[in-house]
Amino acid sequence: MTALAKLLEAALFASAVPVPVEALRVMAKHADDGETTLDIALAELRDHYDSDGHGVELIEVAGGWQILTRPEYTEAIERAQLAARPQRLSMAALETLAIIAYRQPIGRAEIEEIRGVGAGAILKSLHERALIDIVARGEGLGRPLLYGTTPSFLEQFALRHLEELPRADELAIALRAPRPATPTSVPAVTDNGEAPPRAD
Amino acid sequence: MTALAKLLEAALFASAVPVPVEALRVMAKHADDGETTLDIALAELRDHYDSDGHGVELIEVAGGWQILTRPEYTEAIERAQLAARPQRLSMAALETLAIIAYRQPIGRAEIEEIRGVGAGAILKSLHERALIDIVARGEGLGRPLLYGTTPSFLEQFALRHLEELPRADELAIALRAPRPATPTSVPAVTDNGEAPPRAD
Amino acid sequence: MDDVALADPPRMMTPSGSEVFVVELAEFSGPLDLLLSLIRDEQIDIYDIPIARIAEQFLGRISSLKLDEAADYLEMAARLVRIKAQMLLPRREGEDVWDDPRAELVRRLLEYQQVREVVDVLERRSEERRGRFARAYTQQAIQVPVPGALRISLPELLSAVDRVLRLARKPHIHDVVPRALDVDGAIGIVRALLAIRSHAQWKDVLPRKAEPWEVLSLLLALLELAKLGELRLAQPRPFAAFEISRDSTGEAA
Repeated sequence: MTALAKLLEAALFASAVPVPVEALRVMAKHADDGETTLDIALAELRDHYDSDGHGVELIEVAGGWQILTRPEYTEAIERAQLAARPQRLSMAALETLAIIAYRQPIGRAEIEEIRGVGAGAILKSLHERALIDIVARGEGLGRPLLYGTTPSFLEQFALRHLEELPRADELAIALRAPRPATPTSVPAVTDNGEAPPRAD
Repeated sequence: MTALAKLLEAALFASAVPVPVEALRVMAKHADDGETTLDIALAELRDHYDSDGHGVELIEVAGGWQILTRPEYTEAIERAQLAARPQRLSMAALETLAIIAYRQPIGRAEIEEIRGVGAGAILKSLHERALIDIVARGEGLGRPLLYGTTPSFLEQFALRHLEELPRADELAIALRAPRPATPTSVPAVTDNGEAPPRAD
Repeated sequence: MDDVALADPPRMMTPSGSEVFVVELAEFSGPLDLLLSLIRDEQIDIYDIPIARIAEQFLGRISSLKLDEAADYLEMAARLVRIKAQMLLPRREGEDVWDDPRAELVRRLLEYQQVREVVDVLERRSEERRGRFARAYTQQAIQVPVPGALRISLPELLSAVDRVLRLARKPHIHDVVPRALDVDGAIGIVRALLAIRSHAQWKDVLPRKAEPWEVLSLLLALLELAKLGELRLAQPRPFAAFEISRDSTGEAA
């Protein structure tokens, strides 16, 4: 590519918004790339992307010029980004989930008070993973969103219902007792191995 | 270019931050582009940018890959006000970052002890710039916040991973008292749900 | 302290005759930095610092600082003076091992020097990176509902609960034991019911729209009473409703 086309590629790549043609013209003037005019360089860049087989293309929009990902790739990209998300929850996310499981419905402020740090991003992530959902709105100022766990949450931990979670004060024992890694044995209800169905 | 290289280019153009190698791997798997493996396609894309004369290049950084503009265009882009270089960090901030990079997870008190000065404002500022994050809480009085570096730190310092920093025993001044030497990669920020501390 | 982005702001300007020192001080990132620079200027062996001299120079340099800016420097100055005094103590006769009062200072200086070496690396890298731009335009993401595979187990969740509980037990944070479980109350209800009926169903003792804590309270009450031998729990088939029966001594199981 010509020097000007390369410069335009870099500039269009780095700009957060479409670059107005006047700005490009100023650049072209500064670059002073011999015979190559702005129009020639833009055409060169566009043809390069089109004919050489690229994942991006040069587009003229209302505000100017812009390099965009070709639309046929967007879904594959999005899927891959999602699929590649970490398969484990961070310690902070697990703690937040634990608080919600035991205190639901619970608002963000209360969660943050317990953990002592902000919970906004974690709540968003847990929500995206369908482990929690907004189950109600609280009383009081701004009617805060209240979170609760979802059926996916139960599924994830192989719980039939929330009551299968051990009591807080049984935890010390539940945690000490050896158990298989897979959550098949249910800690709280040992008497006959079955927990009561939910009341709802 | 091969179909996979085009997809990768599209994905890298669509992201403002390095695309994790896991996400690229998922793409490669789904694309199922015959013989073309991820490594081959990445090499192809890099070579294409290098040999064909482009304004951008492909860089391996922060556990993933990223397309960046070539340094020779930076001045022109800045002059055209299409993008601005981030401000340099102060010496105090760099020292604090260096300590966190090597000792993470580390609390404020320990940082202050090593530098001999208060660190509160610097930690806040580094956190606002997303260079550090709270990765855990320590034991003991008040459960102090423990800091670690973020993927963005790696990106801003052109590091592929923390191990790229010199090992303690490679530094000219070897400490006589042995201490945890190599910067171990802290799996703390494993999830996008990892919360920044309260700012709001 | 200064903002991260402001590289070495000229913090202190005094009209005294010590401008040279003042300007230099603004360039130091802390007392260790100043100390290290003194040692370097004087070409002193870091393992054998002439404390008296260095302390004097250090004090001279910081004399122009405003107190609020100088707290960290003053702390170091006090430390140096203390070490100086310790150095003057006569060593005891026949003492083989001498604890060099400077040892801790030397360790800190070396450690700090390492930090500075890393800073050099970071600065180089950062300059390299600052010379390039990343993609700034972000396209509107389309929402593809793909629940990412998640690998977490119940024990992990329970460990998190445990951590939260320990966290919550700190006096200044309020208690996180599940919302006011009323096991005693539930025991009372069950006992009252079984006093008039020998058999009952789960749903008989539970309010219609029970909250999770009520369900949990009742469950724990039943388990407690079963343990005490006051009732029996049975389930005709998996997932079926519980049957609760009085287990008094006079009755067969």
